Amino acid sequence: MLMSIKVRYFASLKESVGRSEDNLAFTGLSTVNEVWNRANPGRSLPANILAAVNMDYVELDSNVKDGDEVAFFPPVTGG
Amino acid sequence: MLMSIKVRYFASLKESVGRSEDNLAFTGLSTVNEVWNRANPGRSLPANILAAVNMDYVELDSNVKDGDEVAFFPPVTGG
Amino acid sequence: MAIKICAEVFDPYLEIQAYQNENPSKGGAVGATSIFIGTMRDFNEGDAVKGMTLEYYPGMTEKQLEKIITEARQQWHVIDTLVVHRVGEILPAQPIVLVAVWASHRGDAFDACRYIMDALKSKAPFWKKELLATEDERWVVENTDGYKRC
Amino acid sequence: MAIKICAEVFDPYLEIQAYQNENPSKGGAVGATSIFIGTMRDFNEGDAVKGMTLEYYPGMTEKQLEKIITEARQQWHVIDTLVVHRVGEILPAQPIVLVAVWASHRGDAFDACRYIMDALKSKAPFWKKELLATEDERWVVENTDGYKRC
Repeated sequence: MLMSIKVRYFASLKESVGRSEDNLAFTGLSTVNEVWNRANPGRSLPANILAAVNMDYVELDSNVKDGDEVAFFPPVTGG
Repeated sequence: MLMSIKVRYFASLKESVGRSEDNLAFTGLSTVNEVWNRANPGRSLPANILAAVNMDYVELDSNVKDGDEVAFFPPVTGG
Repeated sequence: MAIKICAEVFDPYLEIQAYQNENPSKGGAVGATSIFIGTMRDFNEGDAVKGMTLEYYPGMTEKQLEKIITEARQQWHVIDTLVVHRVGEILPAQPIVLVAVWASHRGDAFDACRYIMDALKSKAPFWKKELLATEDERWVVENTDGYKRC
Repeated sequence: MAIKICAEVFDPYLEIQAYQNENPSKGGAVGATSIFIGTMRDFNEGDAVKGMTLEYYPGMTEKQLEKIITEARQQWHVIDTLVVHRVGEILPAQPIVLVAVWASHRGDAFDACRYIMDALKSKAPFWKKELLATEDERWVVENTDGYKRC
């Protein structure tokens, strides 16, 4: 099955990966963690990074499905 | 020793004693409780009434001295 | 630090802004402002209320409020405080009390504001008499813990 | 209930008043309003700070704020809430966040306001980058528990 996944990066993580967004297309089921690895080969996910799928927080081993928006970002510091 | 004591009543207690203030003059040491009894002979101090001497909360067995202002009032309901 | 007893209706937001304008120096140190505004409800204990009279003990009320604020400042890191309390005849929706606490950090601001409000409700000599829709008058007997009962 | 993300400087008191004027019906039921305003300090972690940029995740930020407010309303008796959060370039003393909670009783107002603020600080996707007086930039790494350390 072809998966089309948008990946977004925010704040200090956006600066360290050097981009704000990736659009992945690949076949086969996947998890959030695997999405990171496909988008950032050879670079391990930094500690403390949070992940969201379709704007809800998820664990890194959550599944993703075709059309999902996956986001990675550091701990939030608003307020 | 001559004691001159101002007694004040507030809120529902003021309405039930029918006055806002007494000016007592008597000889001998006294406590807050005795001040009530001198000012209101035959009427016992209602339950839950709070007392203050010179605008600080006190227990009913606290001593009073010449010139003190003694106040009696029900639980406070501000805010 | 300011304590005001108001015999006329007051606007809590104008009071805060006026106080901040008179005390602009604290600007950059303040990270957190916690504000509580108590307003008159048009119901109490299941009855419709159309007015209220607030009595106080001039002198003692201010003295107790100062004491409460001092206690708060001993427990938390507070930059400044403003307390305004209404007395006299009050109508529904009018403000009764304003407590504002300025601090560097939010925990200090929240805790100190709540401490001042709770202590004010149990120690500051104010007394409310309600005028019910039925024209009956009654003294409020005791302040509650501040939560709605189900 | 309203949630606003502001790219320009906002006045928290005008925001509250405008919101109340647009929603006047709640007047007589409200006995307690608890308000928190977070403003930008000119120091952090021992360094002078002269500016800040606030980044957010459009869509997720609003979604998470709605969720937080729903959680608060499930736990306390709340009449209404207003949350305003600044994004973009910010200068010291400017407001960053406003949380206002209207309730019948003070315990509900205080608890819900604090819950929303604490949850916002740990769950709403906003990120601060500080511009120091030295011209260095740095990302704020983590929100603290909100108390001044001695």
